[in-house]
This record gives sequence, structure tokens and C-alpha cells, in this order.
Amino acid sequence: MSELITGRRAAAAAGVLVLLALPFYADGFWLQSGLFAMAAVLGAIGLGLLTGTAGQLSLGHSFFLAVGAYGYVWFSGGASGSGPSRLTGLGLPPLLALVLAIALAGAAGAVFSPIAGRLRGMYLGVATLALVFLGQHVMLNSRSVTGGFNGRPVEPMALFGFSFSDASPRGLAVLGVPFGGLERLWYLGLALVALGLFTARNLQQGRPGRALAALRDSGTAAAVMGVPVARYRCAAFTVSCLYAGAGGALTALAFKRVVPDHFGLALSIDFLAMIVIGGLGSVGGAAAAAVLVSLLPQVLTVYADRLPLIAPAGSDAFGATPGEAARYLYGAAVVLILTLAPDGLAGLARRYRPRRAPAAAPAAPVPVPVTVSRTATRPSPGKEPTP
Amino acid sequence: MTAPAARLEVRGITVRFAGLTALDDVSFTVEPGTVHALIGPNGAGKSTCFNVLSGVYRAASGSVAYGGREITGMPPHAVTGLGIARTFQNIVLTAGTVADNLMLGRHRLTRAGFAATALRLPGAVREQRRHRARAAEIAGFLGLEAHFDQPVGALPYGVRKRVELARALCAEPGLLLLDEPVAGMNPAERLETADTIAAIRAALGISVLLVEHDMGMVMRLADTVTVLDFGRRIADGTPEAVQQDPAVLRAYLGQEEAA
Amino acid sequence: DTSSDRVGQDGVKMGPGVTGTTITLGALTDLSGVYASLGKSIVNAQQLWVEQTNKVGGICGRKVEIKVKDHGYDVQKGVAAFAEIEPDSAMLTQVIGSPVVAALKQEIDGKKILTLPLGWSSTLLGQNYIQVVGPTYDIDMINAVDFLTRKAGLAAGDRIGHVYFEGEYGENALAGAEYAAKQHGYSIVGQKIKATDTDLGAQVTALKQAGVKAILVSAGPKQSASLVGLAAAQGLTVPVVGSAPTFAPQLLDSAAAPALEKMFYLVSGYPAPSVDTPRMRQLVQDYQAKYPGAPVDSGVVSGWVAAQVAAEALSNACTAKDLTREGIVAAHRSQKALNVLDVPLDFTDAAKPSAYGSFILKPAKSATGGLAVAEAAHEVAATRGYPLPKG
Amino acid sequence: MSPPERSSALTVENLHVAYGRAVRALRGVSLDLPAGRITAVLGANGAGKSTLLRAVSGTLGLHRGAITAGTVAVDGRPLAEDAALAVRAGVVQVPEGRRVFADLTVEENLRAGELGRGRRGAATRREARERVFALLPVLAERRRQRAGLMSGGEQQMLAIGRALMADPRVLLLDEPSLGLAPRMVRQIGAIVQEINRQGTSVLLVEQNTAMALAVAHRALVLENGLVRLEGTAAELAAGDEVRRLYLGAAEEDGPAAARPPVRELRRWTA
Amino acid sequence: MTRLAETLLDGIALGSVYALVALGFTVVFKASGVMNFAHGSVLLLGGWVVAATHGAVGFPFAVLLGAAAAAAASGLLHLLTARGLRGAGAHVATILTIGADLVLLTALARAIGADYLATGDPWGPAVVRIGGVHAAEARLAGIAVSVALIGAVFAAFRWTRWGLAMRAASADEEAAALMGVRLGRMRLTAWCAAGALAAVAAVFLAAFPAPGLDRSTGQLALAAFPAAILGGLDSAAGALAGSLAIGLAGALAAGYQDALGAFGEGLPGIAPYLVMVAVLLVRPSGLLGSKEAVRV
Ligand SMILES: Nc1ncnc2c1ncn2[C@@H]1O[C@H](COP(=O)(O)OP(=O)(O)OP(=O)(O)O)[C@@H](O)[C@H]1O
Ligand SMILES: Nc1ncnc2c1ncn2[C@@H]1O[C@H](COP(=O)(O)OP(=O)(O)OP(=O)(O)O)[C@@H](O)[C@H]1O
Ligand SMILES: [Mg+2]
Ligand SMILES: [Mg+2]
Repeated sequence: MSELITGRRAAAAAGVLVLLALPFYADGFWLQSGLFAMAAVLGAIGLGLLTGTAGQLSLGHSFFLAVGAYGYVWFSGGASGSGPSRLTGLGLPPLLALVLAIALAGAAGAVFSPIAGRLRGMYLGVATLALVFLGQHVMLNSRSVTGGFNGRPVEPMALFGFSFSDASPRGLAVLGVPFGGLERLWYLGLALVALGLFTARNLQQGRPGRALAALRDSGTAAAVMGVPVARYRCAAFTVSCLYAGAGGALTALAFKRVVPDHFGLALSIDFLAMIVIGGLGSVGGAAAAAVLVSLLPQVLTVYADRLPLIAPAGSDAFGATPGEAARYLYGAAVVLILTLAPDGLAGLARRYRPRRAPAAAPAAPVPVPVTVSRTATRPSPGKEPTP
Repeated sequence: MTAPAARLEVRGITVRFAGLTALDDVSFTVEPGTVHALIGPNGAGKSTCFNVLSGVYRAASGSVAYGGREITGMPPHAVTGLGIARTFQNIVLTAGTVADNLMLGRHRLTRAGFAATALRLPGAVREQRRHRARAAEIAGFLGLEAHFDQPVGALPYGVRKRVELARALCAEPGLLLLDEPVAGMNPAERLETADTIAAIRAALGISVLLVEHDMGMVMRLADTVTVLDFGRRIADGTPEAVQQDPAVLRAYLGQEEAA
Repeated sequence: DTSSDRVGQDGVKMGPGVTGTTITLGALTDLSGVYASLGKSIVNAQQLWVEQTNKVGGICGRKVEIKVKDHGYDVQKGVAAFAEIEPDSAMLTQVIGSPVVAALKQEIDGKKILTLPLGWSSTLLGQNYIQVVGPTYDIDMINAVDFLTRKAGLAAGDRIGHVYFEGEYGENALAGAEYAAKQHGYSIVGQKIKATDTDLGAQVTALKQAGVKAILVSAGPKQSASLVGLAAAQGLTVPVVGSAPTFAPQLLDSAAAPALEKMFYLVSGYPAPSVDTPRMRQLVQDYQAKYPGAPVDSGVVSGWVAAQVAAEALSNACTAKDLTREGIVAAHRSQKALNVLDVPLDFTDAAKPSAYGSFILKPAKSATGGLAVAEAAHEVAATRGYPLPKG
Repeated sequence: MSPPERSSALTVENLHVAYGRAVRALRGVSLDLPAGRITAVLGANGAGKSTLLRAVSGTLGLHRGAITAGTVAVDGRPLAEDAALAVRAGVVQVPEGRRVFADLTVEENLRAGELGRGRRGAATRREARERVFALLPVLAERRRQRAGLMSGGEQQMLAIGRALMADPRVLLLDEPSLGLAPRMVRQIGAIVQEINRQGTSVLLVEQNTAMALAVAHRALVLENGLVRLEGTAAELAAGDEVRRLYLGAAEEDGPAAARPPVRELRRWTA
Repeated sequence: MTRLAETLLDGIALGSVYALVALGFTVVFKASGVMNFAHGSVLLLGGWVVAATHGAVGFPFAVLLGAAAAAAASGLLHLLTARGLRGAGAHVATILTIGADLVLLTALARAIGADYLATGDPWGPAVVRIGGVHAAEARLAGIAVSVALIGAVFAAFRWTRWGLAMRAASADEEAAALMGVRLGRMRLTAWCAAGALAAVAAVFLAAFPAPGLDRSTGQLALAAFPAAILGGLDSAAGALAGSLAIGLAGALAAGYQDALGAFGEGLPGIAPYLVMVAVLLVRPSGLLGSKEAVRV
């Protein structure tokens, strides 16, 4: 047993080392995709807390990412231009802007939460879907803040004069490897992700997490246990949106320009896929699935033309283009993963984790709440009647 | 701290649902430190009464006071905050381990907020450790120690009923509301649970309001019994007196019992 | 990126994407998303150019190749694909999708890589490294209003409907239309729609109620078909002029075909593939030979024009012995009077459209690409006075 | 009392059931349900009683469980693990914990009870409904109420009534007396006997051992997934072990002494 | 007055076709608890089959073929999501439909290319005039067919054994199984019915004034999401009411865009969602959806 633990520790340490060393070996594409993945991880952690733990379905997560992204851009960006293309902004120090952007996303969640508190299941899901469209509307129309359809440039992150961009210090190189914006951002992203994972785990396993889980399974029962239901529903939304805000801000930094189109319905659905593929209620699973869901299509698109029967993009040969092949493969992968591991990556990990010593806890998986279905809980085995 | 037992006074509560009066001007008093049973035929309004006491339903009229404090209209979590804990007729546990459920029971006694928990501030860690120890103690008291870290989903019914009881105890209440605590248990297990309830009362000095159809158990445990029928109180008194009451015999126990 | 510049044996300075034997160009396109068919035509046309160019020895003694990346109209994939191909590309011969172009603005500027977006919004002007080829949407609309004035005999005080997409393209077109309307004393009745709106019944009713004398459309083919079909059905038989993206030859096989042929015009920076000029005939012939069965649509023309612009820039850079990115951009910016398929192009001022005249085309079932030229391009005075919006 | 041998309505042979990979809930249970008789199944929490019923009614799959060995047969014909087939064969189960259709009205719940029985004439259906209403008058009063809002005991009655709508040949009852008032418990006992008299074989899982043994002809005791005792109801009722364990006889015999000592709990001071 | 009448007619026409799609969502959701994200692609498939076969077999028969194909695809989707997922929960199946949708949509998009496919419908661009109001025949037909089909589904829900089985299963699937409901078969028929409805919707979505069926026709299914929710997910009448409300909200916002001033810019696009959120605030289970019957 102890060697098992050391084994896992060693694996984790090795993983961290690889992540830390990656910028020295990987090229721009990988770093760029990796940053997107990190942003997705942050967002997925948030949605996992909201939907997986607290049982509130949200299809509007991309909206809150947008709030984080535009929030950062507006807080950090300066005013510029004039006339219809005038941009406003506070021009605050980037670090402060980052914190404020995260807080702004949280506040947006808090504002929406009274609506969320009234709705259940799919009703809540589609109500949040409305956020995506309203968000698009706002993003396109409040030009002076968002830059409209063209978006607006992102002020690079900077800490004490050290910029997370190609600028200041210009031409920085570490161990002979040029350290440009992507490389520097990589570490910022890693730090944010580590912080996100750490806090989300703690939350989930601590007092608030238990209260939220109770809320998911039965609001009345939670209230009777002393949980102020309205406040916790609101808190769940707020906290989830804080992570979304962080994810959004990181997205903005990785893109270097924010455009409304990115924060559409597809992104929201991707997040939903992430938390389900990860295994509802599992922070680690959501994070792993976020990496998978955001990287897989990218990687498939890049490598699809190496597959047999696939014509390289732009050739006139008959057959699926790499883009199409990537879509086929990605779709099939989602189907395959969920068919083989209905409990998600977390369930898969549980299955292959050596069972813990004597107490031999029943291997039966914990009933996962059905968030997308009609009722808040699935009748669990045993004598629980539908109340 | 375990909440001190206080007097619960129910005065003339009435609850109506569309076309149905579930409780009709019901009054009774639970004296501190006693076991008070609430019995009656199916659909008499017992669970509804519990729902009013715990703030889940709002009474159309009447009042409930606990320790002289008006609790009518309080939200459930505020009622719990006063030290009133309950179990449910149909088990309502949260997916997770027994420990998770018991710690949820301690929600009202703990303070760690989102920020403190997320950042693992020392205060939150200490609090969690201390309360977990107490939860383990309560689990031990109910014979749940072997299940403490097991998921509740696959536990047999009887064990789950005990988990519910333990969770209510974890709130360190002054008044414990138990809705059919031994339903679905076999006679041996019932006796054991009855002993446990008696021990709880004795050790903690708290009051218990009990809904139960097992008359043997009611007779053994209760100091006072209130009988409801069609939402109305039809009898109130010591178990012996109530058992002899002809209205009770007719409505609840059935004719043969009278013989 | 001057650090990686080298000098070839022929004395040509070489930047990223250029070696002694090849010049690699990049293309970010959409082959699997909403603009897949357009993307395919553009890619085909440009690959045709690559083939023909290499047949005659390439450019600067080097073979030309285009690395095509399909982003499926997804911004994130587009940005990642840019990160992937940018380091090895001399320039980008196409970037499809205004959200993708918008997202890449900074990067393009930072990497100094000459980029030809396949989108015609004037908000893309003013950037040294981004070159919109041909007149912008707003210029097109000014020309369209001029055409309508002559064609429909509009008089001051008349109303013109404009149905336009939310977003860059539609709103850029609207800006032009409004400017032109003001010049003539017309008023614009605007109807903003989304790409997912395909039933324009309510819009047509509103326009009819407003008594419009003509209609402009800056949307997609589906919307123009719906609009024209419903307008005809409701007896609103006024001329309708659409921006270039509002037409697809496939529309002429639909129920809307009669109405389209009757009422619809297209304003476009490029001539129709059916136009009878030697170079266009040659292009259509070569294209059909290489891609039998593939439709010859506007994508073929615009892809080809962009390829010619790239060819000129590269050849001139070669002459100047500087195939670095800076060199390519400088060579490009020195072109004052390039003529591709009768489109006169002037690239010297990055802040101005490279062309001001627009063709008026007309649906014609029998014509190649389903379009015939109704009016050749000519400059309208109003276009020069138009204050370009800033991006 | 003990009648001549009858044919079996239901035979279970060497049944093994597992949930997931690890939990073996039944480990070789065999039983014979004589036609036209009531057989009671007793056992502690977790003994496997409900599992046995689920195996017979073909609903293990919905609990991530499966038969790993052994057979279940009705009238000699084996049942596949298919709930619909079981109902077709006349095997109807009242599930543990009521499980009424919360969103449907009482009346619709009753109609749902007939779903598995193929199309039937309006007269038959009315007759079945009248019979249920006669046995359980509360249901007639509450026809239009939504089932989820009824009290626990009322739901239990509805669950039983719903099963009766299918005219079962073999009725599986999982703790029908759960949460019922004493008078109702006796009524349910009488109803079970009445149904049985009309020709239905009954497999009755009960924690109310006294009631179960009073109405049943035969009984068996499950323990840890195995049949521990088996015999006529009278034999079992007289047996020491059953008395002690399942009839609460300890109560009269010697109070606390025979029972495990209650542990201690301090007040919480902090 | 004509303007209002024509605008209303537009809204109703659009809404009643949405209702067919929304009803598909509802039926599937009720039967399996799954939000079928692939519904739009099923719709597209149905339309594509109609377009591909009408030349050979004539329009009415082609519609039958299209409905059959869409029903089969939808049914297959059900089998795919139900298989190996027993007890895994509807949310997993929901995400599975996203994966399946990607595959199906990519294949269809490849097949359709940039074309606008005619479905050979008999109405073409014909228009009737009632008073001063112009109404395209295709739309009137759409309204009539939708109302008839929705009525049929509604009746099936309320009065048939199939409907009862579905409602029972959506309340408690184990109990339904114990009543002898063949869950698999009931669900399969529900998914198939949803697919067939979608194919019919595809015909009207591709009919005049649309130029025909194209690769993005399926996206319109998204507009039915708010319609289904607004009406109440478990109610057929709700699906109709919700769809009409959504259709009218969009049409009125578009038709009176000028009168709505600066607010009106782009409002038609989001009006349906605004209406939906407003309704949900007042009625959290939609216009006609039933409140959850749960108590402790
Ligand atoms: N939310 C509700 N809506 C409608 N009717 C209700 C509701 N809650 C309870 N009722 C009705 O009120 C009456 C009393 O119900 P209650 O649950 O209090 O009974 P009970 O005494 O606990 O019965 P049991 O012993 O069967 O649990 C019942 O007839 C029940 O149908
Ligand atoms: N869905 C399940 N997953 C895992 N284990 C289960 C499941 N259902 C039951 N079990 C286990 O199988 C065993 C038998 O359970 P079963 O429910 O059949 O007992 P029972 O005799 O009906 O008990 P009770 O009197 O509590 O109803 C128990 O150990 C239980 O924990
Ligand atoms: Mg009750
Ligand atoms: Mg059981």
C-alpha cells in the first residue's frame, strides 16, 4: 500500500515536472493550445462545482467566461479612439484588473442567481442558455466596452514590470530557449490552474461543498439541516463564476484579443461535455476532461492529414478533409469514452485504482446526481421511495 | 454545545392544501426533556405537523413557540439554528459517505465559509477536525463506525435509517423530531433503536417528538401521546390513557385491539 | 522577426517560410464549417495558381507551396492554427472568417506577416500587414445606392430598406448605405438580423409597410432568397441589391429563382466568372479542367485575385532581393496600379480601400457561376468623400 | 393446516446475484412458491430480501445488479431478466418503498398498473378498479390527487392497489406494511389473504414478522444472501430463533440483558 | 392592420413549425430524460432524404421516406445512448448525443455541400390573399400540418397506453418497469416519433420562403429550445403554446423593429429568450408544465 502511494506521488511529481519543462521543448502551437486548455480547466472546475456538486445545470457558462475576459480587458485597457470606435477602459495595473475581472464574473453570477434559485434542471439550463445570447447581444452592441464584433486587444499581464508578453524584458531567454509571451503565460496559467484545483478540492470536501451537495439532492432536506438555501444557491453560482472569470481572463491573455464569437453556445456545451466526461462531481475529472475536450479537436485537426484515406487540406483529392476527419474522430471519441466509462474519467480512475485495504468499501459507485434529467436525484438503491 | 431542551408549544395550527385540511386547529406541548409521541392513522397529518414545526410548510393559522420564541414563519434553517433537528419519513440522505452526511448535520454548528475552506485556513482545518471527531463519536454511539467512510448509496435500509438519526443528532439539538424511526426494521432492530432513543434522552437531556406506528415502541418510550385523526387532535395524555381511549381505538388501533 | 533572416545563394534575403528552394505560404481557411464551400473554392483557385506558377519555374527560382489549415470557422482553432503555421510562412494568402481575422489582428501585427483576409470590411483597413483586396462592403453599398438611384429612379425623400447581419460585415455595409443615402437625401429603414434568421417574413412586412422603393441586403444567400421570395409574394416588387456574400449559384435551382432573376442584383468588387474577358475565360477553363464538376463561384474569383496579389508582392520582393516579411510587405505596398481580372488595385495606402469601383451583377441561370455582369465597375464620386470607419 | 402438495407457481434455483463487481447479495438461494399460497420471506436489513424480489421481477438491471448464476421460473418456464416479460407471465411486484408515480394522479397510477397486461376490455378494467377501490377506499376519495403529495401510508396503499390492477398470478410484496398504522397493517394482512383466496400466489417480504407469519402458509428466513431457515409459518413462529430475532420476543423474556448494551454519548461542550 | 395581421401570421407560421421540433425535444426528454442535442441533425437527415428521393417517388412518398429515415436515425441514437449506459444517468446520454451529432452533422454537411436542396413540395412560392393579407400557401400548410400532428401527439400523451407509459416512466422508471412497461420499446417509439416529427418540420423549414434545405437548416432546431422550455417540458400543449409565443415574440420584435427604437436593434434575435426568462420567472415550470410533486 505504501509503495502504491509513493508510486502515485511519484507519478504526480513527474507530471508536474513535465508541465514545468514543457515550454522548453514544445512549439507555439502546443503552448497556445495548452493555454486554451488551462483556461478550459478553470472554467470546467467552476461548472463542475455548480452543476456537478450543487446540481444547478448551466448552459450559460461561456457568458461568465466572457465577463471575465472582457472584464480583464476593460479594467486593464486604456481608453482610446474616438467616435464610434471609441474604447473605454480603466487602465488599471494588470494584476488588479485580473482580480477585479474575476470578482466581476462572480458578481455577474450573484446577480443571475436569484433567477437560478427559482428554476430546476432543464428549465435552469435553458434559462442560462439565454445568457449566452443576451451576452452576445451585449458584446456586439456595447462597443465602447467590448469593441463590438471586432473585439478589442488585450493588455498583457505584467507583474512588477515583468510582462507576460513578448515585450519587457524583450528577447528574454532561459537556458537558451527564447522566452516569449506564450512561454511566460504558460507559467501564469499553471499557477492559476494549481490554485483553482487546490481551492476547488478544498471547497468540495469542506463544509460548503457538503452543503451544496445536500442542496442538489434535496433542497428541503438541506434547509432542514440548517443550510440557508437561497444564500447557498447564490453562493454556488457566484463561486462557479469566479472560476469562470479566471478562465475567461486567461482565455483573453492567451488570445491577446477578445472577440465575441468565441464565447458562444458551442463553448458552453463544451463545458458541459467536460464535466460529464470528467465524471460529475469530480474536480480532477473535470480538469482532465477539460484538457481532453479542448485539446483533442486541435490535435486531431493538426494530425488528421497524416491519417490514411484523409486528403491533406486544400488538395483536390476525394475524401474527407482533415477538418472533417477531426470532427468525425472527436464525435466518435466522445461517444466511445462515455460508452466505455459512463461514470466519466473519474469513474474510470476509481475503477482502476487499487482498492483500499481491509474495510472493503462496496465498489458500487456513489449515485451521481442526474442534473440533466427531470428530477434532482435518481432514486438510489435501497428503500428510498420517491419522496 | 448541545442545545438546551426547551418547551415546544403548538397552538392551534391549521394547514390546508387544495381542498384538504391536513391539520385543523391542532395544539399540544412538548415539555423539556420528555419523549412525546404523535400518532394517528395514515394521512392524519403527522408528517405535515413535522413540516410545520421544522419550517418546511407554513401554517395557515396558529403558532408554534420554542422556548418562548415564536418560530412560525421562520425558514427551516433558522429553526434548525435554534436546536431543532429532524429525520424524514422517507430517508433523504445526500450522495456521499456517512461521514459527509454527519458533517452536514453539523452545518449549523460550524462556521467555515467559502474563502476559509477554499484556502484551508488553519481555523477551518481545526474546526473540521474537531467536528469530525464528534461526528465519529456519534456514529460510534449508533453503531455506525464500520460504515463511517462508506458511501450511503449501497447501505441497507436499516443502516440508512440510523444514519439519518445520527445526522439529526449531529446538530446537537435540544429537540429531536423523529418521523417513523423504526419503519422497515425488524423487531430486534426496533428494540435496539428504542433503547438508543431512550439513551439519547437520558444522556443529553433533550426532548424528543416521535411519530411512530409501532405501538409497542410508543408505549415503551413516550411520556405523553397526542393522537391525530383527519388533522384533528382526538386525544392527548399518557400512553396508558390514550391506549384506552375509545376514539383512538376506533380510529387508529382498530376494533380487535379493544378486545 | 529579423533574427531568423538569412541570405540565399542568389543574394536574396530570406525570412520565415523562405528557403533556397521553396517559398511557403499559409492559408487559414474553413473547409468543414459554415463557409466550407467558399473555403473550398478559394483553396482550389489558389492551388491552381500554385500549380501554374511552379510549372513556369516558381517565383524567384523557388517553388511555391501553400500550407492550408482548416479551422472550421472556430476562433480558437484559428488562433492555434496561426501559431502553428505562422513561423514557417512567408505570408498568408487567405484568412477566412472575420472573427478569426479580428482575433488575430494583434498577432499579425506583431509577427509582421502580410495577410490577405477573405473578408471585405473596412474596419480591417489601416493595418500595414493586413490587405483587403478590392472595395470594402461599405464602398460596395455606396455604389449600390448609386446604381439604384439610376435604375429605380429614386428621388430625395425616398426610403430604402436595408436588411443586414448583426456583426462586422452587416454593420460595415450599413455604414456605407447610410452615408450614400444621406448624400442623396434618402432614408434607410434598417432591419438587423442574425445569421440564424432565415424566415424574413416579419422584415418584409415591415419594409412594405414603410413603403421602401428599394432594398439592400447584407446577409447570406438564404436570407436574400427568403427576402426576395417573400417580397415578390407580397407584391413588394422593388429592386433588391445584395452585398457579394448574399448570392450562391445554387439559389437559382430553388423556388426563389424566378423572383431572384426578376428583382435581384449583386454588388461585387470582382467581376462575375461569366464575364467575357480573355483572362477570365482562361481562369474558368483552367479551373474546370483541374476541378471538373466543382462550381465556379465567387470564391474562385476572389481566391484567384488574392493569389495574384501575393504573386506580385513576392515577385517584386524578389526583384528587391528581399524575401523577408518586411521585404514582402514593402514590395506589396509599392504596388500602385495592379490590375487583376479588370479589378484595378492600389495598395500604397494601407488606410484606404484598394479599389473603389464595384460591379453590378445579375443572376442568370445559364451563365457560368449563375451571374452575369449588369454593369462594369466604375468609380462613383461619393465613395472618395466617404469617411472610412476606423477598426 | 398443511394441505397436500401443490404445484409451484414460482421456482428459484440456486440463485446468485451481485451488484456491481463486488457486492454479492444472494449466494445460492433456492425456493419454491407453491401455487395459491402465501410465502413469507423474513430477514434482517441487508439479508437480500429485496434483491430476491428484484431478481424475480427482472429489475436488477436498474440497480446495476445481475444474476450471476441460477434460474427463476414461473410455472416451469424460465424468466429472462426482463420486467415486462415477468408481468406478462403474471408476476407483479410492489416495490420496496412505494415508488408511486409522483406526478400522476391516483387514478392514472391505477391505470398504469394495467399497462403490462395487454389490452383489456373496458368492463374488465372498470371491474378491477372497483375492486381496488373497495379494498382501499382512500384511493377512491383521492382519485384526482397527485400521488407524490399523499402521505406515506396513502402512497403505500396506492402502490398495493396499483399492483392489484394487473390481476397478478404471482404477487411479490416488498414490505407492504411499511409506514402503515396498526389498523391498516391488519387490513393489509386481510387484503393479502383475500387476494390469495382469489387464487393469487404471494411472496411476502416483511419486517412485521408477526403479521407476516399470521397470514402466510410458509416462510423462510434469509441471512447474508442464504436461506437460513425454511418451514411452515406455524413452525417458524414457534421456533426459538425466529421468536428471538424477528418477533421481538426478547422484549418479554428479558429486557436489556439479551440485547447489546447501549453505548454512551456525552453532551457536546465546545 | 394588415401589417399586424401579416406579422402575426408570420409568427404563428414560424412558431407552429418550431413546435414540431420542440415537441420532438419534449417527447424524447419525457421518455428518456435526455436533451437530444442531435435533434437538429436528425431533422436535417430527414429533410435530406426527402430532397434526395422526391424526384423518384414523388413528394408525399418522399416525406414518408424522410420521416422513416429520421425516425430510424433517432431510434438508433436512442439505442446508442441507451446501450451500455444503463443506470449511468440521462446526463451521460445527453452528452453522448453531442458526440453523435458531430458525426452525423459532418456527414450530412459533406453530402449537402453548398447546395440548397428542393424537397419538391407542392406549394412553391404560391401565395393566397385573404383580404389585404398575403399568406404563402406553404406557411398555411405548415400551420395546418403542425396543429394536426401536435394534436395527435397530445392525444396520444393523454389518452393512450403509450402516453401513460411514458409519463409513468418519466416519473419512476423502475416502478414503470414493474408495471410491465417495456421501457426500451416505449423509449424507442418516442425517439422515433420525435425523429419523424423533425423530418416533417424539415420540409416546412426548407419550403418557401427558404430557398431549400441546406446544411444549416438543422441549426434552427436551437430556436425550439426556448419554445419547448417556455411551454413546459412535459406538456404537448405547452410545446405548441411556447412555440407560438416564441414565434410571435420574434416576429413582432422584427416587424416593429423601427417602433422599438434603439432597443429594437437586434432585439428580434433575443426577444424569444427575453420572453422565456420572463415567463420562467413567474412560472418556473413553464406555461403549462406541471410543478414537481415532491414533499418530505
Ligand atoms: N403538499 C401537499 N399537497 C397536498 N396534500 C398534501 C400535501 N402534504 C400532505 N398532504 C395531504 O395531507 C394529509 C396529511 O398528510 P401527512 O403526510 O401529514 O400524513 P401522516 O399523518 O404523516 O400519514 P402517514 O402516517 O401515512 O405518513 C394527507 O392526506 C396528504 O395527502
Ligand atoms: N444497488 C445496490 N448496489 C450495491 N449494493 C446493494 C444494492 N442494493 C442492495 N445492495 C446490497 O445488497 C445486500 C442485500 O440488500 P437488499 O436490499 O436485498 O436487502 P433487504 O433484505 O431487502 O434489506 P432491507 O430489510 O433493508 O430492505 C445489502 O448488503 C445491500 O447493501
Ligand atoms: Mg407521515
Ligand atoms: Mg429490502
